[in-house]
Amino acid sequence: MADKNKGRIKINSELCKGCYLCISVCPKHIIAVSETLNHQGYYPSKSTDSSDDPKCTGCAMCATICPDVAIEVYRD
Amino acid sequence: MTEKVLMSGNHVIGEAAVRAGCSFYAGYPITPQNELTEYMAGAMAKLDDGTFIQAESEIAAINMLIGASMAGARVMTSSSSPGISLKQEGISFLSALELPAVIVNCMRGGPGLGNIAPSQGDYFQATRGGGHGDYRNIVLGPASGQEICDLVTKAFDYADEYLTPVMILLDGMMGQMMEPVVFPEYRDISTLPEKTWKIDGAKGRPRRVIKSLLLDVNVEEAHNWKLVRRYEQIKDKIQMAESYKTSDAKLTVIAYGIAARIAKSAVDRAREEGIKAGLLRPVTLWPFPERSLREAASNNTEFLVYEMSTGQMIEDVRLSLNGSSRIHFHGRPGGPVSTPADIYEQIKKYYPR
Amino acid sequence: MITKTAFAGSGGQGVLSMGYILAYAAMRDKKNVTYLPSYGAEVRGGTANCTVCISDEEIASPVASAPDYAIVLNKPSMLKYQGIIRKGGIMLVNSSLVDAKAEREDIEVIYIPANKLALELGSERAVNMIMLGAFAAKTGVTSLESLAGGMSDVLKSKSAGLVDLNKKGIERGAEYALHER
Amino acid sequence: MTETIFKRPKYLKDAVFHYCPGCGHGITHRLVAEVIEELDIADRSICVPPAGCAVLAYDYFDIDVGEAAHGRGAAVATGLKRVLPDRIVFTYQGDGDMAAIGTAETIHAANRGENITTIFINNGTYGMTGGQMAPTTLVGQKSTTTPGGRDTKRDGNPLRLSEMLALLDGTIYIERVSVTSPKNIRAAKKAIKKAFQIQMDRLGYSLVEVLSPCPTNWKMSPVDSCKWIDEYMTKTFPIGVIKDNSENK
Repeated sequence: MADKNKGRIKINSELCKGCYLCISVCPKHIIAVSETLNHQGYYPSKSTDSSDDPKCTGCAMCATICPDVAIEVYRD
Repeated sequence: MTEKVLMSGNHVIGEAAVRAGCSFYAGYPITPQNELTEYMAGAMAKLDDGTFIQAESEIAAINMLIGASMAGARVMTSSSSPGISLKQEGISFLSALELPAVIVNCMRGGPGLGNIAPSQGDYFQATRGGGHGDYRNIVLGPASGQEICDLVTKAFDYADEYLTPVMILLDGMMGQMMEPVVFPEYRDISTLPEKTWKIDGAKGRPRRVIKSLLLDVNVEEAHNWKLVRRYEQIKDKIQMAESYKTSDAKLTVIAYGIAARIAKSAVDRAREEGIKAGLLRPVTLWPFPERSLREAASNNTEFLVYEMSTGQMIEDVRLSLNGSSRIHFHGRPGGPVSTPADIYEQIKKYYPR
Repeated sequence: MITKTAFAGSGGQGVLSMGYILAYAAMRDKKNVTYLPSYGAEVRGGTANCTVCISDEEIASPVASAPDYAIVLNKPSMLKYQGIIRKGGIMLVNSSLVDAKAEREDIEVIYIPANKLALELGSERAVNMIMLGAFAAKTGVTSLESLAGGMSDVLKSKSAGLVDLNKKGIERGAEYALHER
Repeated sequence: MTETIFKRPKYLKDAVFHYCPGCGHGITHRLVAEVIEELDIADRSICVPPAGCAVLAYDYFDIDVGEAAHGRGAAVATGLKRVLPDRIVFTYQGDGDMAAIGTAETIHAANRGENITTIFINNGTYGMTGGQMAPTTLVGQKSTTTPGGRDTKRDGNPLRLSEMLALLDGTIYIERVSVTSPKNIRAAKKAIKKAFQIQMDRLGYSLVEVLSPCPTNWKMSPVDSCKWIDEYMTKTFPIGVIKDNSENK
């Protein structure tokens, strides 16, 4: 069951402008603000999903609301 | 239709446009050019691919032309002075976007709402690029039904060749007056050079963008200079003027359009009285036929500029002659049309002795 | 040689079509011609006039400030044109509609009871053709044949009955102008 | 086996949007690009972008683009579409562009039933010029030209252009959507797709009004902007289908 739903997001930190809408909609609360600035001068969002205990289901809500098309979503 | 037909100037414009391959017309009613709009409604309906739109405003009409020209059609709109003021936004855009279009201004008395009488008060607006920004348009000033036909035909070709709006500048009387005209054959549009810039969906080619927003100042500057190079080319190639009895003239009347016809009668009358008068009639108003003026000036003549305005073209005359000759002026703004007798009196008044 | 003819009357009297037909007749005569109508709100205000210039030479000004000839179909038009017609010119007046007499001594004024003559032909629709026929006969600006030809050119495929009536009108007007006044 | 759930749509160019953080233009651009890809119409689509924040849309949509003057999108699109009736022509316009300077062009194109599609971004403000009052600014809403809030006595009321257009016989399909949540965004995409489909079926004028956050000019966080749309803006501009005449055609 867990395997079947394993999702993964890839955030392009250079496209991200730090609006954090993704953080607000993630049902698993596995996106957070990064500590390092990107070249645009924003603190981009980053995935905090752990590889040991992945929570991402690949629901793509983060990518759907991302205004900068900075998030790609995969299911392995 | 190679035989002569009697037609009003407004109708001649319409028929000549159709024969030149115009397949898109948008316009808005305003006197004294309504007959042209009405003519196009009928003519476009007869074409398989013809579009006629009675637009909600002059502004909408000229912007429809922008879209249709982007799509590659030969396009035309027409109006009269107050309506042409409204179209200026779109004319500036057409110029910036390097889109061909033919725009007819059948001038009436102004400023403001003015009246519907024949006038030549829009010369500045037409020849200086009446909208915002640094541009010029080709402006053609016909003086007979046949010349309307010939110049409308040319206007479509110039527009395509030089990627610019071309204005046909005439007045209410030219629009209403009927004369016999012989029309050319229909133009086969498929034989014209392909418009490699048009947008019609990026099938099998890289996409195209037609835009005039050039936020990078260096790009905008380069675009402006590119337009200027084209304008220089136009100036070089298409200056046109009619010279009438100018070779020995001591006083040469300069007038365009209907004013020139009236002046021509006055010149004839003056000649009958032994007065050496001549007429120089600019046919292209932009580019202004400077070469013809300088040539006339070299014959040691004085000039009398007659305009149905307070004096607009006279500035181009002064610029062309650059102080080399005496220039007099007679103007009737706001709609009254001088008679040949009036102009004859002016010729006598200014004739050098 | 250039002739300038003015036509004037009320809207709906066929003033503009008289000028138009004369212009077509002149084209048949291989002459240069201009036809200049009044236009815009002026037309809708109820008066109509037009000017036809005919010449062997290229026509410079189409404006007639002092026309050679005038054909007037109502009183205001007569009053206007008797003031500006050139000395020695000819004015044709539809006397069925204009009860006044012209005051100029230095022009020729011809009164044609056009409505009466037209009714005799069977229809008042022929009024303007009667005036045109009289005009051509008196001035020689064009021939009756050219006029009839110009008229059929203008009417094209419209009713053959009207073409016949108009032809009769042209002939009747000419006859009256030459022989009956 | 890795399955791609979500990636950048094919006809959105690989460029960084110039839009501010949290701006709804980016989301709407992506939805339009996805719809164009799914309907397989990229090689026959022409976009008419506006003057306003989306003036640079030509940097993003990888299709033919013909730029219009402020407000004139509907007229330019009319010209394009009449000459090229089998191409898909859409305008992308903001509220100032559509509902103020271009009201006449918009209403009359719609009334003629021009077979074009309009994506109408309603963010209640003039974004590009710095946050002035738009025709759609809410009553009481502050802007740089209504510093004390929009006062109906002085400034009039918010203009519901979509409802006005719905009254016209020429309009086929008009829906108001928002891009404030994944659910709303999915609904927005469905509406945009339907609007394009209506044009492909040659039914007539279709329009999707998108309630879109402008956090910068609203002086709110992106998250609060979305909430504000849901809680306040939708009271004046309720989301949902305003008109759907596609079944009757």
